[in-house]
Amino acid sequence: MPMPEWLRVRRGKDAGGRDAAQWSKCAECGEMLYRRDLAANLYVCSRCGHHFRIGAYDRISTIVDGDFTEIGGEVQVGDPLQWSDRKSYPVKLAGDREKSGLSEAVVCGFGQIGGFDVALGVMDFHFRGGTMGTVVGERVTMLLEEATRRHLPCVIFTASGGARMEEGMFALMQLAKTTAAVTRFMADGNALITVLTDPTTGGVSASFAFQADIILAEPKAMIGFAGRRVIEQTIRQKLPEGFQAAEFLLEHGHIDIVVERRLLKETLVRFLDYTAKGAAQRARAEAHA
Amino acid sequence: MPMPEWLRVRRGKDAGGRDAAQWSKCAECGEMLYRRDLAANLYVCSRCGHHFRIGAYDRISTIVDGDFTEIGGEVQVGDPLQWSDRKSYPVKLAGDREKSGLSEAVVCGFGQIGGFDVALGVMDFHFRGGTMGTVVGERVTMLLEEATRRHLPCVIFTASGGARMEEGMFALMQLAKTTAAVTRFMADGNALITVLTDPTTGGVSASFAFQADIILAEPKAMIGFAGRRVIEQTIRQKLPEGFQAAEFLLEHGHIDIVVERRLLKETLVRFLDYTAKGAAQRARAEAHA
Amino acid sequence: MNPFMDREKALLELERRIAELRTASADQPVDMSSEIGVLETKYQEILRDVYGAPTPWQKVHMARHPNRPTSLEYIAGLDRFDELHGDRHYEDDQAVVGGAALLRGRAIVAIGQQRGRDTKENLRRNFGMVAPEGYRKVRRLAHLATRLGLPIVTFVDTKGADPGISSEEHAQSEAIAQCLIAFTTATVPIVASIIGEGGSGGALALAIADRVIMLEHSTYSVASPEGCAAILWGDASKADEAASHLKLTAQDLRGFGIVDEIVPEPLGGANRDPSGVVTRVLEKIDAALERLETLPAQRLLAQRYEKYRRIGAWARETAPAGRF
Amino acid sequence: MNPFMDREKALLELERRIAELRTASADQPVDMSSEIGVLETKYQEILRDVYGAPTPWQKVHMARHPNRPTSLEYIAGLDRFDELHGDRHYEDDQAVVGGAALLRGRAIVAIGQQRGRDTKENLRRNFGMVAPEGYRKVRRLAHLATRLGLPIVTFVDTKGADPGISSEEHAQSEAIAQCLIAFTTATVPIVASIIGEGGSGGALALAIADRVIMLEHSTYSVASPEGCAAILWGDASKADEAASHLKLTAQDLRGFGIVDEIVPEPLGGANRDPSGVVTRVLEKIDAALERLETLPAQRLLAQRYEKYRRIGAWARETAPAGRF
Ligand SMILES: [Zn+2]
Ligand SMILES: [Zn+2]
Repeated sequence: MPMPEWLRVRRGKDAGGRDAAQWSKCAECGEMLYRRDLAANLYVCSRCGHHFRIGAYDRISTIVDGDFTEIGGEVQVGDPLQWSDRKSYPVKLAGDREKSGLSEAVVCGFGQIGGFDVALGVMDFHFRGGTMGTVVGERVTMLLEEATRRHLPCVIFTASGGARMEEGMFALMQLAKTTAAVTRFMADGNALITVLTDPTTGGVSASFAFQADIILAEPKAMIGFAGRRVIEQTIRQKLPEGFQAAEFLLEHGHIDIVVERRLLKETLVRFLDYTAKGAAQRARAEAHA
Repeated sequence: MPMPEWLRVRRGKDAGGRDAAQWSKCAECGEMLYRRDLAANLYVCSRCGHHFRIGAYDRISTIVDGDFTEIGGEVQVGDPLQWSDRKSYPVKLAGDREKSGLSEAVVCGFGQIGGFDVALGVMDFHFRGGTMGTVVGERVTMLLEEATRRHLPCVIFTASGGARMEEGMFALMQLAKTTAAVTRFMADGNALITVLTDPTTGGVSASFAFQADIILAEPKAMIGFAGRRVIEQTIRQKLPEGFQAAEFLLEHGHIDIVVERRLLKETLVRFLDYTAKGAAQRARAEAHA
Repeated sequence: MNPFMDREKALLELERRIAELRTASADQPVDMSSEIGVLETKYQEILRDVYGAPTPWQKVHMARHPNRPTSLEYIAGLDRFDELHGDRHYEDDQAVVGGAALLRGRAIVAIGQQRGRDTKENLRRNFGMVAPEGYRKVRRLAHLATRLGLPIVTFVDTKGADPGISSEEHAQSEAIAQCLIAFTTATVPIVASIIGEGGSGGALALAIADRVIMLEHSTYSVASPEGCAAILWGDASKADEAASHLKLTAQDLRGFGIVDEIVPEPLGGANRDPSGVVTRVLEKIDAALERLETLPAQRLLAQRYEKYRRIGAWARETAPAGRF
Repeated sequence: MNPFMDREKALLELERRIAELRTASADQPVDMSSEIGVLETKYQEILRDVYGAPTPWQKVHMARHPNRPTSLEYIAGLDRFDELHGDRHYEDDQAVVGGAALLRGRAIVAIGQQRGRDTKENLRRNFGMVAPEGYRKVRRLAHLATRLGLPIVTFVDTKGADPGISSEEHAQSEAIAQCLIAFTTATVPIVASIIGEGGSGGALALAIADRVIMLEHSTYSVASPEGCAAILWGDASKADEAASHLKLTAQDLRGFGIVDEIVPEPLGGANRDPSGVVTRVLEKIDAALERLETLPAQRLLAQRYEKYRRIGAWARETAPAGRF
């Protein structure tokens, strides 16, 4: 598909901060993939099907029909704890901004998917490991509040290492804030669909990721509350292969479907269709009241 | 406590249909117990604490403060399937009526417990094994509907072998009917408390028994969906001791508390007190609206 | 056990011979139409003889017939189906299948109990006996349907809820009881179809509905005939006797007002024309939804309440008024 | 590990000697008041020296002190408590204790995370780390409280949610996420008290509240100091450094507006006067409920929404209006 103008403007570099002319090695099968081909294949290994992590704007371009109107871009992070360890927090942020071309770990806005107007939030692991601080919390909340005003369904792609340490309790409180926004959004009869991508853990998995009406996940995405290392330290043994993979969660009944990336847009379109038809059906019935 | 007049009138014989002058053998420890003493001890073995099954009117007399106004007594069973196997269904019913002194497997009505007005339903295993047919379903529904009208909490003692075979699908449909009554009762903000006594299985356990706000059980009461024999036939092995006992359910998180019979009334009074206070607290808050 | 087995074999043998003759007559100029006619007449005779007026116990076996269309065949007849998995807590119980779907352009949630169509699938599907995790999946989907405004369409086909150890440990009673609440309070139309065996509370958990459709030779009962016989007479082998007592046929239940509508099956049962039966059932569901979809939620709930409120209320209805 | 250990031993030794002298002076006519006075002065000096201005890392150890009052001590201070058990599905998680209660005549639901007070209890209570079953018990009790009109009073004391295998298998994320929803939407007043350690989402699951009370030397943080150090620097032993970065003290959090109120502790920590501390906390809870109980449900919910909506919204608040 042709790269829309907004994406061309947004994307100086690809999600990993690398030039598109480079080669990438598949972490799963070791195949060397030309990044232009990889991008054309939605960042899925053409040999083994491994799903690479994908940048927020790349993701948006594979999902929305055309235009995408970003909101919350002006929300910029503070440094509430005046955090500084090896580097100061502002320096860390500046580095990630430079490397990823993103202003923060989530991009939120409005667009169409298969002709359906939606609110869309996309997290990006390349910015501070997709951790949720005040900006992520604020942008997601703004997205849900505006979606509530507009009576639109909301789709959120998660990718997160959890809450952001450098914002301390302000980060933890974003779980409460986004939960509040989710409850108002849902109480108003709107549908929330989340797509869990690799990895989705900690504060994000323990809030909006698992508060949705319908929960999709990408193949082999690592999804859980505690990180693998923490669990292994706790139980003092190695975890089995596939533990916390999307397929494991499906088998244990936690999520609705595992969807390959190439089928993701059409799957979302079908669910948006059910949602729209359901709302219309209800409205027709209530019209007889 | 002195036997109230309504109970004296109601109770020709004791729950097992036996004369009170007889001796009873404890099924648990083998002790021979004089039935008058046993009754005075709320039908609990004075030696080992085994809780005997107790008749509906005896139960009511141990729970209500004084008066008890029965409702639904005029609801009499039909024979919708014209059932007849070894005996006809009406003959079976007549036998149980004679033996138990009850008109059906549940007694419903209104009274006070610790000064709190309540709707009270008490099932009795001595009538058709406490099975739920149309009369049980109808009486429980009437009780809940009237409690809804009066805004009263409802306490139901269950004791049931499940749905009554001889009324076929009419019996099964009582699960739907009582569920409907429970949902209206609860939607109106009233509290439902159930006390599961030995045994509570099948259609009763799979409906109002487990739809309550608070679920109490008597010690060692057998509680489950499938009967022990059915499970053993399915899995082709003996079930462990204590499987489906109240204590087993408590450990597995199914019920709130196991309460000895001698503490049951005061426990109910405490919960009715919380319920009454909660309703008053809510009303005070809403008065500021 | 299966009272049809011998004569079903005879029918299969006749079918095979008729087909052989047809093939032969197509290949060569000899006219074999009279021979074929004779066999076909005999075939129809046996068919009527066997299936013309099946006893309740024979119906139980028709309802359990391995080739009788299962929930997945009905689901395959929908315009579109997106399966949704799991109870969000522990497991995705394969004995129940559910998801969002389109039926004649209408968006619905479809849920069906699924027995296996062979031994391997039967093990995976636990013979269609749903565990607490499955009923919790059903309840979750009923809530989803309510949230999204999607009518609920269920397909009932189970001997009963799973009676295993872990089902008791995981509160089977509570799971079913809460399912009953979910269906009673769902603010969307519900249409249930009894497509095979409807056994006890495990079936009812998917069958509280604004309209209940039942196939001509399906059964629906307070307990399986085997279970009933064991409970009453301590002898599961008297199941045939229990079957006739239980009034478990579609005709009985339509008469009682417990089932709203019967969908006819071909002579010999749904397994003789699965796609035709599936189509007819889906048409009935569609027609029911068409009528129900004009009811605002509050009217729908009031009507559902009254429907179940009436069942077995005869004594009360004739009792003197003003008792309280 | 515990930075107080040596000096706590010295304090205990002094306490023992003072007590001995007191006993001795009571038994015989010799006046030992000056010796006692000397020891007591020394004792108070060490106390101030050790605990006068504890560092964040020292506070972490005060919060974890084995004799610090736990949820059950606060619950014992209520007028009455009737424990309610279980998630209605699988288990009664002992790491969380909840039930109906009376506090100063008011009916409430009290819920607390419960660590063990000795090794045996720690095993049974899983060190206060709650599993999904426990969070589902909490959610159930929050729903019960809403149904019955009982304010919710919680006691937070956990390193964090249980990170074990079965907790992941049973959807720990979902359990916490749904707990957050239950507390956000509960139409009754909620007062949370951070009485020990408040670790991450596992603590927040009980701490979305209309009023948050925190003991002077409790801690409350986005992750345990050990966890934070492991996450940031791959080295849990740098926990003391993480502790000072995390701004996890009551004073910090009161300054941020994340905690509403601080309850003072005696010099040396709550473990030096458990019953006094319990009484003061319960008084604060009672006072908070007194103020909250005049709010109708809709105002209460709106106020709770705004409270959390504001946290971290600074950038937005200074952004130009009319963006959409
Ligand atoms: Zn590959
Ligand atoms: Zn005994």
